[in-house]
Amino acid sequence: MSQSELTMSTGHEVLMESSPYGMEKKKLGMWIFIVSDACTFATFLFGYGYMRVGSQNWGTPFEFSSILNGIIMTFVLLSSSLSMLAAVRATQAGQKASANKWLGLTMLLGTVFAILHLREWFKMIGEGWRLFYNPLGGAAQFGACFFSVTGLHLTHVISGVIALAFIARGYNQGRYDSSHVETAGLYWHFVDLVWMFVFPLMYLMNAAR
Amino acid sequence: MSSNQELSMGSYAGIVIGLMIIVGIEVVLTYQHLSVRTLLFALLCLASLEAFVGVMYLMHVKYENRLLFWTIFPATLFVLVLLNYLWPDAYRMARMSLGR
Amino acid sequence: MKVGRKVVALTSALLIFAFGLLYSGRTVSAASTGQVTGTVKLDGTAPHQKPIDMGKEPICAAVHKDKPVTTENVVVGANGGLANVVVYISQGLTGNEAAAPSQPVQLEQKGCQYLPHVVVVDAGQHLKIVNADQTSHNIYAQATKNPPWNKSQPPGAQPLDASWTNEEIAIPVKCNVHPWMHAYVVVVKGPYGVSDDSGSFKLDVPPGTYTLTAWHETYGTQTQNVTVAAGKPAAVNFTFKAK
Amino acid sequence: MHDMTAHAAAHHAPPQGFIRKYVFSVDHKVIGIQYTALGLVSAFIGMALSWAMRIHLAWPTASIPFLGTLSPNGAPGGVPTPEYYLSLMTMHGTIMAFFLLTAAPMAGFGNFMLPIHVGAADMAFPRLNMASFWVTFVGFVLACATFFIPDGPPLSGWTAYAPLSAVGAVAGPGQGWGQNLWGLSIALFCVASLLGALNFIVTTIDLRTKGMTLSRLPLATWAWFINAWVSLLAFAVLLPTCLLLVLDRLGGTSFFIPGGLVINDKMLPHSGGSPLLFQHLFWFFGHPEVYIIILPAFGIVAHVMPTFTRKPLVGGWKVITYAMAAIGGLSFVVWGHHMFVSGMSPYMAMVFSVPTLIITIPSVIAVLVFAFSLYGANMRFTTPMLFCLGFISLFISGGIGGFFLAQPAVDSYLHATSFVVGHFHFTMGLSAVFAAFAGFYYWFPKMWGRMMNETLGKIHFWLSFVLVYCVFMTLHLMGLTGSVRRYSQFVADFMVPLTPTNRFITIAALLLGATQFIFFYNVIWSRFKGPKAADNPWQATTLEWDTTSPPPFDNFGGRQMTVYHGPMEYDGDAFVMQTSTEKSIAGT
Amino acid sequence: MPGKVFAVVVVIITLAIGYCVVAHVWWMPVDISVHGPNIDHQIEETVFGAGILFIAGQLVLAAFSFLYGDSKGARKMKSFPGGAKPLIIFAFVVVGIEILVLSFVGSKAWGSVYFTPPDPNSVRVDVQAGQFAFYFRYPGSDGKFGPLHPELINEGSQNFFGLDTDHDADSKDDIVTAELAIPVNKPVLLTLHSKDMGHSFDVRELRVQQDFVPGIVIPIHFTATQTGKFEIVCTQLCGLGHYNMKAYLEVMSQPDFDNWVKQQAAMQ
Repeated sequence: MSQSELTMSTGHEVLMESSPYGMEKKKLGMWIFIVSDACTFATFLFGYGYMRVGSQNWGTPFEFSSILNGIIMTFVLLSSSLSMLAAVRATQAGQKASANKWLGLTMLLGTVFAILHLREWFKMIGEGWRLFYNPLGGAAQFGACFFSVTGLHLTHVISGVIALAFIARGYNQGRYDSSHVETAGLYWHFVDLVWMFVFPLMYLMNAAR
Repeated sequence: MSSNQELSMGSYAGIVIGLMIIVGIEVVLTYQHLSVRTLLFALLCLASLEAFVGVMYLMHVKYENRLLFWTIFPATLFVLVLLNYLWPDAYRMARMSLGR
Repeated sequence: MKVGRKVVALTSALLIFAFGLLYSGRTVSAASTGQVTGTVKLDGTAPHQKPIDMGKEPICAAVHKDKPVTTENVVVGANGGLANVVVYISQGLTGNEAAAPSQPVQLEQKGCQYLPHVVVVDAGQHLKIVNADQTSHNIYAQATKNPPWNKSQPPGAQPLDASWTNEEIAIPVKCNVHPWMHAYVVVVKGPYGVSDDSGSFKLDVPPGTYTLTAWHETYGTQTQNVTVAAGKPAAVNFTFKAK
Repeated sequence: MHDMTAHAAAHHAPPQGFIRKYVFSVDHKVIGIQYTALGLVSAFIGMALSWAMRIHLAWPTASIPFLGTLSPNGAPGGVPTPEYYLSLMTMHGTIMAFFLLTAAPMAGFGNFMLPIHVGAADMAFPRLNMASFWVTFVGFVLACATFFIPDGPPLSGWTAYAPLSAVGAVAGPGQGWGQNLWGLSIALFCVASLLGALNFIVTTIDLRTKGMTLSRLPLATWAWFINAWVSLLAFAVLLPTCLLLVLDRLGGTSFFIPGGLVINDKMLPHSGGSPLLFQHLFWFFGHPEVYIIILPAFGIVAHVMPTFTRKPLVGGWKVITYAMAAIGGLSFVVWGHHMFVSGMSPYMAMVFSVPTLIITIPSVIAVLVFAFSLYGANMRFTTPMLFCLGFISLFISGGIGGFFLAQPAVDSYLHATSFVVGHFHFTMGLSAVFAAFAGFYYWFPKMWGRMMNETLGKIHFWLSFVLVYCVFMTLHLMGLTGSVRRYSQFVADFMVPLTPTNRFITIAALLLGATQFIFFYNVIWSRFKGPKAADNPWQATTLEWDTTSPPPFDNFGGRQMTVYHGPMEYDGDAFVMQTSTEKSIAGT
Repeated sequence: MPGKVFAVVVVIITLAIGYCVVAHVWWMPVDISVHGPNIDHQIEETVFGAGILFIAGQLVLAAFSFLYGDSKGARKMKSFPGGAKPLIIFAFVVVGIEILVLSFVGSKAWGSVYFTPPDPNSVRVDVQAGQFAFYFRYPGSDGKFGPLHPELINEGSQNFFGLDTDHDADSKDDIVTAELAIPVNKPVLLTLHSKDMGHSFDVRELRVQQDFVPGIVIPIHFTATQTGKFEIVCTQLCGLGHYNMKAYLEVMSQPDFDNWVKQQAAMQ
């Protein structure tokens, strides 16, 4: 219920100070959420670093196959960012059909990422990895750090896909416009950029070299 | 609306491919038998570069109002820098532990 | 409709009869009690029991100033008799033993020590815990087969009450505030006997053949079979090897 | 600039039906009242807990009425056991610090007043605002539920230090499901505060009406804005800490539990964690938290005082706002002073001691601005004004303790003594609560449309002010003997002679608690029978006094609010409303 | 009228507090350690400095409240001469100086405890804090501490440290006591480790307070200058028995200490 709705109910223009950021309040809200979520991820990663420094036998358990899987997931997520950009461009240009196409592709790529990720999780769980058990004899903390950091990121990806679904449905029904899609795009790019830190710190640092 | 038409889709694709290339470099670096410390430093620098490019271009901060840049970056970096106060105690934990 | 009513009357009569039998059955066999007596010996020298330093709690240290207190893991009487051994029936219970005594067993905390060191209760029987010291104790019964039980008892508080339902041969009890305070609560079903300083114990058991098990906190358990005839006490002796 | 095209969303029509109007309402005023009510309920629960604690400390064998029935195994026969005393202390700290001191002044008054102060119809995201209240409410219910579960409430203090809080039920009574619920409750509170802070920031930036430039923002709004940034970054760190704690307890991980711990002769299946990580992450949030509690108090006093001194604050809006911003910024750099003696490396102690001393400078500037704004004033001694004066005196007394505890050498003696208890009760407990009282008495006419009774208010002030010094200054100075905090009984030889002092504190604390019922009665009576309040009972200048009390659904009845002046246009009995086009008389 | 009453009340309260502090109604116990005087000096200096700021602040508040009460006549407002600038200067200058002095002098006191290396031939005692009791371990005649095996800890048989006297040669002569005895005027080095929770080692008279952090060993060193029996209390919340977690520190002359150790060794 932004100011502009007020105009409709009271019939005359409500004059407001211009926002120093010069952007939709939805986008400003999303940016401030991104700042706080970045700090939350940072705390998880600092905890992981603290555990790793403090432990004697951390071990580097990831074979090249998991690293390859990680690379594919990263490329999937990056391309989903690209398709998200295209979707935003399409909604701003008002092309409903291509917007739906691109939004569908973004959601698909997001789901592929989630599936690849869960497949790897279950492979590791199959190998005996638990939240606090390291089948290779290394520090048992590895499972805790790995599953908690990637789990938080996976939750963000899945909730991102669900949010995109709602935004797409609302957009098709005309309730949402390009600013809503752009805000969802911001969230999606943020989730992608967090993966830019999670992938090297969690996968590459633990690659068996 | 904020003028985000500066970059064509083609250049966005170029940026995303650039990010993919950086990820490739990271992977190559991983298998270069560097010491853990230098590898970590390299990976963090590359990841920060990716994040910076991602925020500035993919998320339009470059074309938004200057104030947005000067709000989000100082706030986040403020917390990131201050969290580094943890490291002396992490090493203390490793050095003085009872070996368990 | 008439058949239904007849059936109801028949079953209720049967029920009353069965209940009556069950109830009377219990008291029928109380009269002819057999007895098992015996002694528990320790073969070898008892391990050195360390003296307890109660420096942390001056109230209790003052109580034991003249006679220093040692740990009670192995208590050996004058003639080598092993104390604190619980002898109970592990097999052969026929269910018509004497009913569990109703009045509660007392576990007293005096001079920052549990008296007695090993206390035996029947399943379902109540244990009365008294704090006779001027300092707070917390009674932590680390039961595994029963729910664990951890309560504090400030000085002068009214006695606490505890009871355990299923049999557990040794529930270690400790006080967190005074780490040297240790005791065992042994929850058994049926008759039991605890060996005193001289190592002798006594069980009241109806006639029949049973397997007796003797449990000690440090030396574990031993079993022996025994047949008890009415009116003639059967003698059973146990010997534990001192490692 | 804005995309002013008509939106298809349902327009801002006032809701019908009781549920929509009062329970699940998206109106910031209703949500503000809900938060304030939650704060009042937490205040009385916290006070009852502190009563039980104080009575137990003074007369350890006394049977406390109702406590025996409330929790038969925690306090058999009304006499709390040592672990139950620690649970009372833990829940007193948690409920007071989170659900009263963080929620009421910031989210309670802030939600009600911020949109009106900036001239908006509602918060930027009304549904998000409603969601953040109900998440806080669920957190509050979880926290109170810990009293009624078999495991009993947690006993590891509101700080919940690591192995005691992370190891699980084996750590002793209260550490079973009580601690899990505590962790979830605080995690939910973090989520709610993050959403609330986000709402405050966007509303203050984006929804200011015409003419309401940043320099004309009322000072309470400035405080809530700065506070929103501080809580945004601080709660963002407490949320993962709570998640890791719950993961440690339920997931079997050991982020905070090192290896080799033995409890009841059994080794724990944990290894690799560090309690210092928990302390760092908790206090990284912990110290900004105490400034999250005191900044709204600064804002409320800076907003209320000019109305009754009839002159602007010395230095205008700039000095106090920069001081608050400096405090907000520095609050992130000082958390180590909580850990001087708790195992942190001693070199870090110096690194944290200097900024802790430096943060006293903006605090002193703020106090000086408040004190010297009284110079040459023509003070009207209404209840809000008295509470503001009380705030200044209490904050000076509280701030002095900071000089001691900021130095590692002195802290090595005074750490974890009742000196610290006195210090944080003065700053967090009393100054914040006196400012909240000032805000409550000041905005009651606007929130409920009725005037509160002045004589009852004054009695409440004078009794509270004197008793507060009796209770907490005695506790503060008693700490110099080294009497340790968080003890459920005084058995140590050097603390037994302090029993008469403790009895004095308890009696004063009971009287102090009783005086709060005068306030409670005043609130209930005035709410229904108080005299009708005019639109501007205090002749104040800010926007909330420019509309009816209580304000209509869209705050200004559709009028276009245009602001021409700053918030402090006072000169004796003359004053200029922010929206009036007259010439400014105080040059702000 | 209320302004004058408020001023009087504040003045009375300030004087009462000033009296309580100056007359040492509640004050630190006499110090018995070498580094203690530094800390006492630091506390007294802070009391003096902060006390002046406290009294000045309260009296200024009382004065303004007394002078500028609600006079019915519409008096002309006076604003503070010079606006906020002098206040800011005062804050930066006065509080700034106080900060420099306190942090500079303070660092010397702090350094004397934590940055000066322990005396090599000081009496070494290993201190273990566990749920609700301190236990102390002396190296015994061989001067070496045996290794610790937490899995062997068995309170029932008084094996509090988890010593394996059968296999470890060094553990055979280690002496475990519930009381900390140290010789007077000799440097003592304690190594603090915790068995289960976070605890704290606090002796008021020694002006020493250091937490036990489970997982790491923290060394602290001091020298006692007076004989007597002092109380060691735990100041870090560690569970239900926290209020009763104490032990006694006995400072003895060297001969007394030697035969105390012999006597404890006999009781092992």
